[in-house]
Amino acid sequence: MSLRSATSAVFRRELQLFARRKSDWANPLMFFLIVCSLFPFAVGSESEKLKLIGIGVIFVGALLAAMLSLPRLFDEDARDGSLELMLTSPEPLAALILARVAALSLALGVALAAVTPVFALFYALPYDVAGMLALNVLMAVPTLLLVGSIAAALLVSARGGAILTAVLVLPLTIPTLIFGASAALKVLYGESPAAELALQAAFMLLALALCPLAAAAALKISTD
Amino acid sequence: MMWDSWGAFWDMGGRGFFVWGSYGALAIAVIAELVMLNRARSNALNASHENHDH
Amino acid sequence: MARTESQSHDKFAGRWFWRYASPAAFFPLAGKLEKLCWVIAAVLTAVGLYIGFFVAPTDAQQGEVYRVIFIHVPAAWMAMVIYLAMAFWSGTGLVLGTRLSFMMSHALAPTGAMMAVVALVTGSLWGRPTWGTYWVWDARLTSTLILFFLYVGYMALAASFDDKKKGDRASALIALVGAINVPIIYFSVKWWNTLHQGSSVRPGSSSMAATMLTAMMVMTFAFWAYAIAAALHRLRTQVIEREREASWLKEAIK
Amino acid sequence: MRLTVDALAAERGGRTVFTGVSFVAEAGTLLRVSGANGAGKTTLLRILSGLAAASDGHAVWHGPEAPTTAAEAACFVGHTNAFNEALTVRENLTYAAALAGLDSSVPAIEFALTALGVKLLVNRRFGTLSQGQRKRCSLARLLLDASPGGPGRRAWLLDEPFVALDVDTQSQLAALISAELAAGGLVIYTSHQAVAIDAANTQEVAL
Repeated sequence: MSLRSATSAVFRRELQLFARRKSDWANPLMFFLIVCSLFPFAVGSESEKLKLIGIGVIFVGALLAAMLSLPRLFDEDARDGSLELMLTSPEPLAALILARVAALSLALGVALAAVTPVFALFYALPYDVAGMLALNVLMAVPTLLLVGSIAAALLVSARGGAILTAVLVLPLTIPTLIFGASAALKVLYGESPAAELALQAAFMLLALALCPLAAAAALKISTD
Repeated sequence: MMWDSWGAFWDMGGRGFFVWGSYGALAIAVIAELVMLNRARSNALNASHENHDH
Repeated sequence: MARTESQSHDKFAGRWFWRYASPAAFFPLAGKLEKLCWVIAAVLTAVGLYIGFFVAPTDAQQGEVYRVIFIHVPAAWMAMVIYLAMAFWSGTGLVLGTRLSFMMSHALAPTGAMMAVVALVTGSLWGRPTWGTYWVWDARLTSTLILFFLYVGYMALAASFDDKKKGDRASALIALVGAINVPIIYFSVKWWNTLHQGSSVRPGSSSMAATMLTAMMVMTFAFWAYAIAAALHRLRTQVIEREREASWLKEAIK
Repeated sequence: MRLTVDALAAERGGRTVFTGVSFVAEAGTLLRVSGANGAGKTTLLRILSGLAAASDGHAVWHGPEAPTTAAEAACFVGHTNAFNEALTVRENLTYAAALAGLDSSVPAIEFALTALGVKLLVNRRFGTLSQGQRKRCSLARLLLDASPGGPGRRAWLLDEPFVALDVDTQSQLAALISAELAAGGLVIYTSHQAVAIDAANTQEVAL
C-alpha cells in the first residue's frame, strides 16, 4: 500500500513537473527537429537518398533528444535536496527510480513518437514506415532512459556529467538502434519486422529488470 | 631460411607497408605504454618521498 | 587522523586466505610476479615472431599479409579477456569491499584499451589489402570498437571522482553494466551484419597450417604475460600512491 | 524511541573524519552534536538518517517495540529545503509525506503548515516564496507525522536548523522543538548559534 502511494507520488510529481515547465519537453523536441532538418543539407535532397538515410537519422535524433533529458532524472533533485527524500524513503529505491523513469518515458516517449511521423515526411518515407518508426521510438525511449538512469545516477552532481553520460550510455544503446532502424527498413522493403520487434521488446524487458537495481546501487554510491 | 634475401623479407610479397605498419603500430603502442608506466611510477615515488621527508 | 586503513578496514584481513587481498602482503609478491611476467613476455615474443616470420609458410589465399594476424588476433582476444577480468575484479570489489580488487580493475583498463586500439589498427591494415578497404562494419571489428568506447568510459568515469572510493565503486558498477552488455552488443551487431553485407574472409578464419597456429598461440601467451606484467606494474604504482602514509610501504620502497 | 550508537567511524574522500563515537539517546532528549568545522557533524547526521554509510561501528534505531530502520525512525532536515521550485507547497509536502510512508492527506499537511504559521501559502509555487517562507514550509516536513498533542513517529535530525532564519522563525523553531521534546520526541541537532531551547533532558556529543 505504502509502496504504491510512494511510487505513484514519484510518478505524479514527474508528470506535474513536465506539465508545468514547457521547456522540459519543448527543448528535446526542438533539438530533434533541428537534428532531423540538418542532414538533407549535408547529403542532398534527392528523395531516394533521403529515404535511405531518413530512418537512421530520425532514430539517432530521437535517441539523442532523449539523452538530453537524462540529467533531469536526478540532478535538479540533488541540487534542491529533494533527492534526499527518495534516498531516506523506507520504500525500495529501485522501485522509486523505476516510477520516475516510467513517468519520464511516458511523457518523452509519447512526445517524440508523436512527432516522428511528421519528420518522416521530410525524408519522403511512406506512411507504414513512418508508423513503424514511431512505434520503435516509443519502445526505444524507455530502454534508453533505463540504461541511462544508471549513468545519470553515477554522475549526479559530477563535473562534466552531461558529456560523460553520453560517452557511457550511447555505446550501450547500439542494440536498440539496430533493432529499431532495421524494423523500419524491413517495412520499407516490404518484409515482416516481427523479429526486430520481438528483439526490441526483449531488450527492453531485460533493461526493465536490471537497470533500476543498478541505478539504485549507483545512486547510493554517488550520494554516499 | 624461407626468405630469399633480406629485401624479400622486408618487402613481404609487396605487402610490407601493411605488415610492418601493423607491427610498428604495436611497437609504438607498447613503447608508449611502457613510458607511461615508468612516468607514473616515478611520479608516485617522488610524491611519496616528499611526503616522508616532511 | 592517522590512517590505519590497511589494518582495520579490510574486513577479511584476519583470515589467512584473504591475506593477499591486503596491499601490504601483496606488494612484494606482485613485484616478483611482475618481473617473471616481463621475462616470459619477452621470451615468448621472440619465439613467436621467429616462428611467425621464419617457420610459418606463406598463406595460399592471402599471401604474406596474413602475418598480421599473429598480433591482430591476440590483441583482439586480449581486449575482450581484459574487459572480462576487469568486470570480474569490479564485481569482487563491490561484493567483498576489498580495495585491491578495485585497484586491479583500474590497473587493467589502460592495457585493455591499448589492446583494443592495436586490434583496430592492425585489423584495418590487414583489411586494406584483403578486403580492399581499411574498415568494414564486420561484427568483430565493430564490437572491438565498442569495447574501446567502454574502456574509455570506464577510465573517464573513474577519473571524474575526487573521492577515490566513490570512483572505485562507480567505475566498478559501470564495468559490470558493460560486461552484461558486451555479449548483447556483439550478437546484435552480428545479426545486423548478416542482414547487410558480410565479409567472407576473416582474420584467422581460413584453414591455417599448424605452424601458423603455433605462432599465433605463442604470441597470445606473450600478450597475456605482457598484460599481466603491465597491470601489476600499474597496481604497484597505485599502491604507492594510495598508501603513501602507511609504514609498511616506507620499508618496501626504501 | 531510542538511538544506540556504538563505536561509529566515518570517512570522507578517503580521510577518517571521526572514530569511536558512542552514545545512547532516549526519547524526550535534546541532543546537540558539537565540534569544530570539518569534525564530521553533518556526516554523523547523514549516517544516522541512513543517507551515508559508516565505515565502522553501528547506529541502531529502536521503535516502541522492535529495532527499526533509519528510514522509518528519523526525519533529516539539512541545509537544503528539499522542495522543488516549480511545484506548490502542497504538492511538495504531499510528495515528501508519500515517500516517507506518512499520511499525505489534506488535513495532515494543513496541520503541519498551520503549526509553522504558513497555512496560507499552501497553494503557492515554492519558487515564488521568500527565503524565510521557504524555510518555514520546508520545516513543516518535520510535523507531517505529528498528531495534535502527541510526538511524531520519527526523531528529528536537524543540521544547522537556525542558519539563515530571522529571529522570529528561530524562536518559533525553538518552541516547536521544545513541544516535540515535551511530547516525548527525540531531537538531534547541530548548531553554531546559541539559540535557547527549552528542554528537560539535554545531552551533548562532542566530535
